[in-house]
Amino acid sequence: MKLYEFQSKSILRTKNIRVPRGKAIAQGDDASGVFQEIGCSRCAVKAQILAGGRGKGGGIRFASTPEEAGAYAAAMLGTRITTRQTDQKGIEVKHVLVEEAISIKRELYLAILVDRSLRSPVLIASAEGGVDIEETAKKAPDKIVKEPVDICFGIHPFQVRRVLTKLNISGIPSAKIHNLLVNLFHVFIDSDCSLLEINPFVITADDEVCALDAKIDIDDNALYRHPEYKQFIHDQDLPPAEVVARKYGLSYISLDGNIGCLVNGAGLAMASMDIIKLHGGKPANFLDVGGDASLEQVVQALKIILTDPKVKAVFINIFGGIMKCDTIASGIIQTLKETGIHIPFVVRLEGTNVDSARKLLDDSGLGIISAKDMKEAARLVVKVSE
Amino acid sequence: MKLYEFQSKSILRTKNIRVPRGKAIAQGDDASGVFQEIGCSRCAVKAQILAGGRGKGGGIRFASTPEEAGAYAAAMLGTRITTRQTDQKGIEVKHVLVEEAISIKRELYLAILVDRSLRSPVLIASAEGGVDIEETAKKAPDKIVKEPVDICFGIHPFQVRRVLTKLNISGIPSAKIHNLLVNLFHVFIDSDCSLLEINPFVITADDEVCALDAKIDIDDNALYRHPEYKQFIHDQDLPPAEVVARKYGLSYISLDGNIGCLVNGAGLAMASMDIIKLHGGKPANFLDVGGDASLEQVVQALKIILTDPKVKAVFINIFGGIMKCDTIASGIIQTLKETGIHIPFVVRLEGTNVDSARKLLDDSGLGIISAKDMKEAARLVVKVSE
Amino acid sequence: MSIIIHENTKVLCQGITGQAGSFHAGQMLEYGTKLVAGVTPGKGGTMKHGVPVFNSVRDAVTQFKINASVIYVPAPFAADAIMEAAEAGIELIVCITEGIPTLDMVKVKEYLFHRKTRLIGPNCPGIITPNACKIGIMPGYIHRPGHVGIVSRSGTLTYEAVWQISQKGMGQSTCVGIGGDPIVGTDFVDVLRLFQKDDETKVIVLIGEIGGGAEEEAAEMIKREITKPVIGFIAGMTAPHGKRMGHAGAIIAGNRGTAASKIEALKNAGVTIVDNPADIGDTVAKV
Amino acid sequence: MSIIIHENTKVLCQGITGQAGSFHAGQMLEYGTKLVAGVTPGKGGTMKHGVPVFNSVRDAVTQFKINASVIYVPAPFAADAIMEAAEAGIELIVCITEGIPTLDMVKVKEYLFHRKTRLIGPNCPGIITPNACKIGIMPGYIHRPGHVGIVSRSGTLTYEAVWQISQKGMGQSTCVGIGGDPIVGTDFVDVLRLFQKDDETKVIVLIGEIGGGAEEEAAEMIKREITKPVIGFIAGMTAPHGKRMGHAGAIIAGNRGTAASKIEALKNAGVTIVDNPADIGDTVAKV
Repeated sequence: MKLYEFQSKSILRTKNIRVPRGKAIAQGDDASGVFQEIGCSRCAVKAQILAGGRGKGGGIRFASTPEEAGAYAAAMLGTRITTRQTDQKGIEVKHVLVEEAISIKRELYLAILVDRSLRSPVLIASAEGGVDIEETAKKAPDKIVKEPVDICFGIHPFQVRRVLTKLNISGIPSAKIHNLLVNLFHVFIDSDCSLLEINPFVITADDEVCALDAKIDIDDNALYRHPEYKQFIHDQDLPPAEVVARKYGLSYISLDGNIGCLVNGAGLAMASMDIIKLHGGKPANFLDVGGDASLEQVVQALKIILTDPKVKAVFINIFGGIMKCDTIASGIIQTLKETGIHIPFVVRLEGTNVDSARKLLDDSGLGIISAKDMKEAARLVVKVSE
Repeated sequence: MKLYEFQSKSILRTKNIRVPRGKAIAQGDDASGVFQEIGCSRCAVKAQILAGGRGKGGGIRFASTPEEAGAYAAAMLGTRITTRQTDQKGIEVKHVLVEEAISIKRELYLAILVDRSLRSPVLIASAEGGVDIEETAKKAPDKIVKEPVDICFGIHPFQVRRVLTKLNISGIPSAKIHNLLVNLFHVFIDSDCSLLEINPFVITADDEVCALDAKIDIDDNALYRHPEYKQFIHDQDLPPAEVVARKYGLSYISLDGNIGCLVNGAGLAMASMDIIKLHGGKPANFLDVGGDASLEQVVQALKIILTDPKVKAVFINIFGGIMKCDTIASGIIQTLKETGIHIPFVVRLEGTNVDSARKLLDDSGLGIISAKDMKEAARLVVKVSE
Repeated sequence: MSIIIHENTKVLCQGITGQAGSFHAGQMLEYGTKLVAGVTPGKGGTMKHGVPVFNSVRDAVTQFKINASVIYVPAPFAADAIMEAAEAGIELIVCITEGIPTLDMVKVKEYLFHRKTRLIGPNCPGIITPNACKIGIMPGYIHRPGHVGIVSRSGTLTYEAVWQISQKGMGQSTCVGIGGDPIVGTDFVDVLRLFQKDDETKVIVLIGEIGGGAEEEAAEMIKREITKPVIGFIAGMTAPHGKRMGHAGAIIAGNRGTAASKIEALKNAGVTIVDNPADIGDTVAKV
Repeated sequence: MSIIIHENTKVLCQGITGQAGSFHAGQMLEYGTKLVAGVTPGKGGTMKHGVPVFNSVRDAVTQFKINASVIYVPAPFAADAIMEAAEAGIELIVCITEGIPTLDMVKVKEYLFHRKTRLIGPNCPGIITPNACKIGIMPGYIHRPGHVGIVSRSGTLTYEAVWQISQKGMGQSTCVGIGGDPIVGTDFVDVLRLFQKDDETKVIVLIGEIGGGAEEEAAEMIKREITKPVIGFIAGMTAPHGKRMGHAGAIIAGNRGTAASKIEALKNAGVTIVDNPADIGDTVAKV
């Protein structure tokens, strides 16, 4: 789960990591009041969207008066911002963060995430913070510091010294950065982050260290042990279909094509999309019902697919292990009966309880097309979708 | 540093471990007021001394009225309690803990300490709590559960299940004990305990779990990172000589004999006491000036020894490594000149800067006896002490 | 011969009384797996499918010689179950459970680091040596004994490959589903090395997918060490970009992680790449 | 021959610019130890005793081949210094620092567990192979090359033993001060095993003290593995009982920890026990 900047910063605050004083507001809230509350001469007004690059998209403005703050916030809220990380429609701004503007001496980059190869959290830092960090990583990889973080003992002081040396930081801020790194790792572990990125993280004019921006992803698999993030889940700005999918534990991503896909297992789901494309079709979605879907999950998954007006045919590709094929068959039959929707269904079943499943489909009289293998299924579904 | 029960319990409270409601009072405080404040029908009045076995020594009484609580507290404060763990003089009671009396369903024993052999913290638990735990350990060792605790990840749930099974605990209290064990380990680590003992730890009549007594030792070497325990250090009820010794980083223990000992290194200090006894003498103290004593430390160490009226002769046994022999020599000369005390000094020096040290002593004209080796030194000092 | 498991492998099932555990314990027994005991805390002393259930792994290993444990316990308890099995000295742990938090797996890997236990999974279908031992959730009937070693990050896609191979009249030496999570106990490289040494395995099929760098690492290792023919398929060639892990993710990934980079690396290592997932069986048949 | 260190051991000194570090670095150089570099964070680029100082161990090892590091940094920073040296791949670490918190050492042991680094100490005098290499704080002049291997938990008491042996005209193969803390990197058993294998070592002297069970463990191992004569001394026969670690301490200690239990265990293992600490040299001479 990706968190908004203001949510990420609220987590940082709980671990004594300094962030600019500020407050997030929504439509109808008083931005100029927040400006006055903060009580400084200049504020940043920042659109809260779950995509990078908003600065260039007009999503960050600086206000010197309460009125200005109010005007900028009003102009942002409810509009859509397009950046290089969004699609062309952009993302609607539902929250705006109003916070003190900080006098910056240096901008740096800091992140912690799990490195799959090292099987360990890793700290990434660079003396060159800001939007062009990926460029830096490509052109001058030696300017990027990577330190694996000991899952048992955290960041060792000798590692912190190494990072500070490479970032060329000494004097007053170094002890503060030391503490910051230790605290960041605590946030990472305690909040089950999959990503914690501070970009930029700044040394202020008065030698304080401050997280000017913050991006946290929480490991979805760990949400069960974080009831404190329930509110954040509620704030997620997901398309309605994905909200339903999430509710029923389905992995669903909407795409541009016209063939609805329901597959068990992410690998087979991707392979199913690949084979549809190889046969000249276009998938309307990625949908993995998971390893052990219940009848209800299958029905809900099919309903999500059928709700998409682009869908002209449905491709069901199941190779059952834990998943029982007869559950899929029952789900198909129940959904078609309930919704009364009649578009072509091409079904390919194999694995646990496949015989009873095939019988169910054949006996249903719903005209469901059974394919004997994946290639045939792909060929058939592309044909009926045209 | 051993903590009093009330201090230990205050630490447990910070980690959400339940202890009886109560308050420690000193001479002049109002025990009956505390009884009323707690607001229950029966209170325990417990003498706070750093020695076990106080129950049998009259150090725990139960009061049913504020007046009774006041009377018991008044009777304890300022008196000396003798137990099997104290010497005959006993220990003066300077604090009394007044706390709610708890209805007990079961008494258990729990402790965490570092097991040298395993090089790991270890959890010890027994279904038979109370004063006779050491007897249980000897007679029925299978009733004692030992689980090494992972320094990285704490007590694993599978270990907790194992402990609960062995203690024959199930139902409501088991989840609570699970939390308790996790929290106890956090106390142990976060407070740098060398011992954390809860005896008894009880399951109450209403299936709560509660630490009825608590004994914490803090690793002295780790006190530097616990400014929060400064108050506890101040409360330590040490003999004046030990207070001075601690202040100057000396390891000093007063004994019954008449030969004052100043040695560098704990091993050599013990060996020096052994050899004095082998030659028929009796050491007045154990004193290790440490590996790298300064002139001031040496002078203070000698003053502590000379302050002891039993001391009839002083045995100085130094084999210098980091410790420089000339520092010892200068310390002896300075102390003798400052105090003007003239009892026989038998000095045996070897190691770093030994030649200049011997010259200093010889030139001092203070009649200091130099011995060529440890055996001669022991023989001489026993002789002059008689 | 086969790798990792064989017909005398004695198996324990952790979570045997749960819904999935119970179902698949039954399936494994039916397949002929020597499943000798189960564990469910609090259910010790009962029986399931004629197999005794214990409260803890340690209780089970004191009663039975056990070589492997298969784990079906729910995600919040799975890391603990793995560590419990490792602590009890079990040499092979197959963790089927999906949805284990990544940091739990970081801890598990650290815990296993200086132990001799091999972990397969989590979030994997398990491991099977056809007609000898099945530890996991794969449908048994699709497998045939033979000479193709299969290693895969995917679950159902592996069944697909197995099925195609069996349909062509060939069979498998051992099939290992290493699991699709960011952190897994046994990776491609480990399994490839075992297949290389295994006389029974004549051809190796590697099934990867987009994300991470496991396939690229495998490619480097294949180039250096593997002399047997390897056939590869990478799922996700047409997939949209997955969720971006900020700049940091891009920095860590470098040039790895896409289907193109994986296919290039594998081709470069001499692996025969299958483009159409329906052609895996055909391609193996042609070797 | 000798154990652990020899005349070509290249040594790094962590904390070389501190008071103790600087003094003993000078002493080691004077003794002939091949001290090639020092480390003090923030002092990189300077020189001490003609030896270059680096900001970090990693910086030092990229410039010099280093076999061992001796640590003189203050207690609050010592555990980190040990781990820094281990991370840089140094094979032998000798930690002189006393007063390191016990839990820091528990962490250090865990950190070193799956690394090939050997730690000696902390709170120890170090290790010396006379006339070849001295790593530590022992006064060099008391040692003579010879055939007595000494291993000891004590500092100054070791010098005493060395001195007595040298005064008798004998010498030492290697002397190892394992340190007096509850948790040490290398214990009696490790060193005894090395002495047993070392041709140069003909007699072993073991110096223990009350507390803990290291001497009892050594006794068990001597009985099984050591064929060379061992002379033992245990300090603290007349010492009053130390601080009681509650009931738990007694439960963990069991019947171990007293001078009597240690002496009995060692005698039982065939060790010649010296009663008077002044008689160590005489007893060795009689073997």
